[in-house]
Amino acid sequence: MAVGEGTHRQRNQKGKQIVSFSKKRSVGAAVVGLSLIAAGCGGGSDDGASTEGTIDAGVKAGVEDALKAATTVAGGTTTTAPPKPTSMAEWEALWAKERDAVVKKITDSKAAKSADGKSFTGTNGFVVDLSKCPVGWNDTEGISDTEIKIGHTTAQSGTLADYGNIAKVMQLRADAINKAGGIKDSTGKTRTIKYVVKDDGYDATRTIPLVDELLDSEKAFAIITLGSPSTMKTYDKMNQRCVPQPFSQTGHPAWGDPDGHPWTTGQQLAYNTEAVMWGNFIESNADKMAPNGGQITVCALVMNNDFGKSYDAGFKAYLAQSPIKSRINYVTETIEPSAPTITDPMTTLASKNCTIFIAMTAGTSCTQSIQEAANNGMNEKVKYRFQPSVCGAISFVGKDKVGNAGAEGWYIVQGGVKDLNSPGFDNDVYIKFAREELKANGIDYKSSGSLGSGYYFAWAQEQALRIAAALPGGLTRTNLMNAIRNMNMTHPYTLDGIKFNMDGNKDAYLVEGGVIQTRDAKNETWVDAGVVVDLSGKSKNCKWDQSKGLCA
Amino acid sequence: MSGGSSSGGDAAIKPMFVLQEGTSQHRMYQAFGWLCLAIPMILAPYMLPSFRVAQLAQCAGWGVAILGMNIAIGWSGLLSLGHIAFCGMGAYTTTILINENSWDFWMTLPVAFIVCFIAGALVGLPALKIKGLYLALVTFALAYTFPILLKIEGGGIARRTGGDNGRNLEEKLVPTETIRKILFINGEGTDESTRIAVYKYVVAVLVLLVCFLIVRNILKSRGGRAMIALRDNQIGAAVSGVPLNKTKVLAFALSAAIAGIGGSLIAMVLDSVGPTVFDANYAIITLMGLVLAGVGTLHGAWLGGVFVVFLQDLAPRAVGLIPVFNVDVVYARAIYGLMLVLVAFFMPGGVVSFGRKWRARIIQVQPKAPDTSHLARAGTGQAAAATAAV
Amino acid sequence: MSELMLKLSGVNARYGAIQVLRDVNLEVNKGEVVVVLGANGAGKTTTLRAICSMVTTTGSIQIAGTEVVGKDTADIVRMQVAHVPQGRGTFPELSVIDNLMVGAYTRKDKEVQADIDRWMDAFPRLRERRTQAAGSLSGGEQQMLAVARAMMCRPQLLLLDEPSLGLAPLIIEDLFRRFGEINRETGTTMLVVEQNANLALEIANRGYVLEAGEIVLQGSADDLRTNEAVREAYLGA
Amino acid sequence: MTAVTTKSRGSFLTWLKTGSGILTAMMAVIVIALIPAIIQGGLKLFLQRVFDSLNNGAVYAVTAIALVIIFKATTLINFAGANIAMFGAYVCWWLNTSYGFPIWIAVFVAMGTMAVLGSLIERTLIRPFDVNDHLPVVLITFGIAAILEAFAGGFWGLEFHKFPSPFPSDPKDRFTIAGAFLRYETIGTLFVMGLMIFGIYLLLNKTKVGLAFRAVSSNVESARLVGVRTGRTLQFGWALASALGVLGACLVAKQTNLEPAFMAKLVIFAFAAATLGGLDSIGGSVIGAFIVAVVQSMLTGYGQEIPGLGWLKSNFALVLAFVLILVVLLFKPAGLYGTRRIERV
Repeated sequence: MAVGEGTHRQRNQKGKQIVSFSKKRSVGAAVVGLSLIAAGCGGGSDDGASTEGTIDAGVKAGVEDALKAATTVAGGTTTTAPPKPTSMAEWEALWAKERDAVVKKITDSKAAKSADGKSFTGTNGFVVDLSKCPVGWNDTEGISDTEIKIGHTTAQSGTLADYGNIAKVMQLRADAINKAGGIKDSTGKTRTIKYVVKDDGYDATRTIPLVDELLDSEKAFAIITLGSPSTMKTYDKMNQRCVPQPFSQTGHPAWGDPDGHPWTTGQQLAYNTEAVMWGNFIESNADKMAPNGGQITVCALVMNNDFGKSYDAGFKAYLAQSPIKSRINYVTETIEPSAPTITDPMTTLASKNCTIFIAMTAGTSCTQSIQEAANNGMNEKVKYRFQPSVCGAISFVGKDKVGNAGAEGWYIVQGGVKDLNSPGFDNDVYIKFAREELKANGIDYKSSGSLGSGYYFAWAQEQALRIAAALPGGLTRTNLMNAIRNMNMTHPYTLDGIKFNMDGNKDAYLVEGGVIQTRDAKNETWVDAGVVVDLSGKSKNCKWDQSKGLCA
Repeated sequence: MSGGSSSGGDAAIKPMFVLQEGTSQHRMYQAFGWLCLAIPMILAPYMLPSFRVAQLAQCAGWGVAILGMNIAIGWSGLLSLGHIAFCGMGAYTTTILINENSWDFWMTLPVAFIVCFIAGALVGLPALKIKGLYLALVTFALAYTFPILLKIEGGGIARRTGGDNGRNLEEKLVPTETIRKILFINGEGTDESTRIAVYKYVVAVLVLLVCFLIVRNILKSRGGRAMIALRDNQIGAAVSGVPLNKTKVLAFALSAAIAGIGGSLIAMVLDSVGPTVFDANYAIITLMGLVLAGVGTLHGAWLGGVFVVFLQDLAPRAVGLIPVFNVDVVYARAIYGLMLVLVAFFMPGGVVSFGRKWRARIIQVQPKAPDTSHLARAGTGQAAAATAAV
Repeated sequence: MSELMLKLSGVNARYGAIQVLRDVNLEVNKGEVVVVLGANGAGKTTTLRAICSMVTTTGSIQIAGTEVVGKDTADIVRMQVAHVPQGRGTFPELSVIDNLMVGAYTRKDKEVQADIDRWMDAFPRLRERRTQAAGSLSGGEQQMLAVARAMMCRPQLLLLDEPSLGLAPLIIEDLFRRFGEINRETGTTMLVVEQNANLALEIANRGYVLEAGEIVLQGSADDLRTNEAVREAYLGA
Repeated sequence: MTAVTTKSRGSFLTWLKTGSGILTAMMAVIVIALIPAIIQGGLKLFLQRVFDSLNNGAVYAVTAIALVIIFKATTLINFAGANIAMFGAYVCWWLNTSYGFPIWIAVFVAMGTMAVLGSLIERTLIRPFDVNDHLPVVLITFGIAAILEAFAGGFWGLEFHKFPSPFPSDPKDRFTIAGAFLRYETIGTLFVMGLMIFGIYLLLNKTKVGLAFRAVSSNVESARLVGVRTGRTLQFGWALASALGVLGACLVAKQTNLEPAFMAKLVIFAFAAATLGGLDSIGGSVIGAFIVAVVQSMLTGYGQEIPGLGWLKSNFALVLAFVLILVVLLFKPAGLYGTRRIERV
């Protein structure tokens, strides 16, 4: 009877094929889009301001800066689509090239530990004070001459045990990498990857001792955690112990804090960034939604957990600085993650004459909100209905879920990620490769939405290790973090046009882009409704303040 | 171990030794029992890896919580499934006082005790009217409700509690130089995390010991006897002058307060609190810990916490050891469930009374005065006792 | 000597660790009314419970020549043994009619309805309250219901446990008169456990005295009535 | 259904203290408090909320009935009931999607399967224990719940599935009454609930096994003494409750989606309903279910319109149900229509 655990499904980010759009349109839209999104982003990471109903001066300044920046840069950034690899070999070649570029960038910046070993100066402001690390701390702990030991706490039991499939895929990828020769080090060694996976049942109480075990007994080189609560409750310790916590499997904005938590990074589109995209969409389409400066009612179904609240706060912050905020009327209804049905709140929202409906929910509620909207007449009355990125996967809107009819016409911000299960990606090289690899290992790729997430995380892990190993000094903890914080690559699992990059302390988020799409029921796919927006480097770093529940 | 417990009058089996209560042999035997408990407890932090020490500290925290639950469930016959909420209140009291008011951990304990005592009394008042399994269901609903209440936006509640993510303790419990010397944790080769783990363990076990002694003395007192009388025979107790309502409310409040102390310890050990630590899931897990260890036994507290922490920790590992096929870890929960069923079958009354039964075959202590075997009797056997009255 | 209905020989019974009956020997002939006297806690109730296999028992208990120790209660009841337990043992949530229906649970014949009518004739109060829940009946009415319910299985052997408990004297007298009638009319063998020795001995043929789980005395009703010890202990003389 | 109600004679105040009195008073208070919001919201919204309450109420009721049946038989709360029902729903879904069984056939087969499992559980895991010693049995039911959850996840995966509705469930399958939608599914669920109650009534009152069941739930000792095989009767109770639980789960799974925890999420509302109505009263628990549903729909729906209560959103549904139970139990410790027998626990 494990109830009460929040039904986060935040890692199930999957996208759909983007239909390529006309260059002309994209440029124009990108100008508007980027500027406003960038503006909102400042707000997004400072949601306290909105809750008090005032606009923070800093946010305002950020808006103006971003507007200026956008007009000059936008034209150049969004139009150059790189040539798409047509085979895995081409992909590999591309990645090798990109890795070399990262290695060169880092080497050129002369990133290195200080002579006394008390600090590490990375690239673009990334500095780690090693003197605060525990006595006896070792930059190469967890790696032997032949093996890299990486700890991983995940949910393999309990209600959210499906997430355990991520670890399964990561193991499978590691086996393949090891078989193909492992990770080659600049010092000449060749090492295999070894994951030590521990089950925490998505229960942070259990994560804490498991992380201790991985730190103290397993002496893992790095430790990956899953879920916001588990990561939040261990990231202080991981940073005090100076052990990498790379690619945390959660979308909380707090993982973008290279000053306070240099050893922790996320990999997903932060929830509040997505909220900014909704806000931007509303602003750009305001006159279509409510002609002649009419009022716009935005109705949101907010899940009462970290995930839903991040969306809610991010969106409120965006509205607070929006130039059309006087026209927007924001109505919310809150549900518990453990609510069995959502008929009542949906009836309440349906009675509010909504112009736009946004489901800030995850898990079963994705399907339920689609179903209820179809049942209670919202589908006919509300033209703009949004699902959050985490609900985009076919496991939520596919044929065997709510059927095509139900999801037709819904909008979504695709969190920049492809969908392993979607027939829309049948011709994608990497998706094909992933499906075949799963099949060769006796796994049905349709059996779980988390399998795709596994590829998403495993790829990043592999590349980061390869870059770090190629750096002067070979694979070390500091090199790994510096490698991640300077990654600039083409992720085969993100949508075309979404960058996968960080830049020292300047840009602390790997994925900051997405695209607004609508559901095409006939072809069982999501199609473009906006443009691919990439906000790379636009999100402010986030020093999370627990006592306020927002970025400081 | 504290003696005075002849187990259930299993007259058929002759014990190998018979001790008279109060004799020097008996005292030696008691001392031996305590040593058997103390030696591993003292050695454990120095022998085990630090994450295990941290787990043991967590065990002690849950042990205190279970000791508190036992006052209500085991000794007062108030079947509460909602004590996890009081644990949570204690934990959050400690966390908020430390984070927002920069209090010392030790100073937060009395406050947690008082807060939970008052909360327990408030919940205990309706419990006067609500009985039996109704009480169980209402308190279970409390366990479901508590995490929702933590997330209320109004009144700054969600801000103070950290909402869904919970909060990390800002001031952590770090041993002073003197304490380091006393505990021998300043040696070469031990790192700071190990030292802190050992210190936390010592703190948690000390608090557990103090709570254990408090509860033991309460049980021996007039009030404690009134409580037990109430459990065994309400009408009989009322007739012999036990103030029914007062005793019930006090018992419930006290049990809540001790559970709250347990919560404070858990917050201290984990360095964090969150709604998922104090939810219905843990209400069930702690109840399992209590029943597995032994309802209505004082010594259940040492063991109950161990079950709470290690059952969950070991079940998934056990699945990995199954040699056949490649059993999915999903089945860890099945092993967990199976163990519950097995223990209910083969160790009725919990591990403590199971141990007593075996001990009775070797050693029996003959009570000197009218005995206190009701303290030792495991399980809620009152109903069976009632039918046995011819 | 007439046919033996019930024979207990060397019966021991225990509740967990507590031994309640020690080597009890007791006989009831067919058609007889036998009373068991004894103080509180002497083991009277346990004797009846042992017969119905409701308590751990060793020794031998024969009902109409069949050994029943170790048998299931339900099977013993199917040998047409009815037991009116202490405190009536009605089904408080069930209506009077349903209580009577349950009484006939083991029967498969078609005369159940006729029997219900018969016992409602015998106890007219029950007819008045036929649709009421048994729990709402007065103590006397409930005892009548309990007896009627027991008779519904057409017992050869009726075990009555303290039928007078908690009833007003007038009602008790009436009740015992009924027992006598039932015994005469239907020939039902009865084993009555009773503290009210006066009344019990009036309808009984024979009696036993139980003390601390052991039979200490037995004899005909008249013998017991005149026995000095019995008079002192149970007849209040 | 079997609640002992003494005819209330005399004043209004005496009536007010009965279950129905408290119920009426409670509903009156709620309605009066909400009148301004209801008027403001209009008839259409009000009707829609009524229909929502009917839908939720029926769902809670069918789940609560399964609980009550086991409680009546054994005075035990079956914490595994939710997961037995969940497992049955999986069996039904599996038969329907993988083997093409028509949905209703699949439902009946699943009910039968789980009835067998339920009676096996009773025979092997529950019967060896003393009924009066609650804790070990509570523990065992928790254990069974965990095992079933693990196996459901192991067999059918942890991702949720769409459950085939046993009723016409297209968005257009609804009546429109004054602008509000009454879905065929709601009517179907209510109808099945009615059938279920009627069926249970017939089974308990018109059959021998029903008589035995009522006898056992009223007085186990006496039931044995009239020759009822109590063990088999309890087994029957478990089988019946398991089958009904599966039926309930199959009715609701369309709305909740199928996942290993879906019934565990729902069962707390069923607990609330049963506690409110009286754990040993089937009729009471059905009424309790509708009260919980009405409170949920109306109080959270209209409550937030009342000035100052803007925070009273739908996440408070469970909290409100909890407060409601507390209030009711303070006046009626055995629930609105329960009997006080339970206090002997």
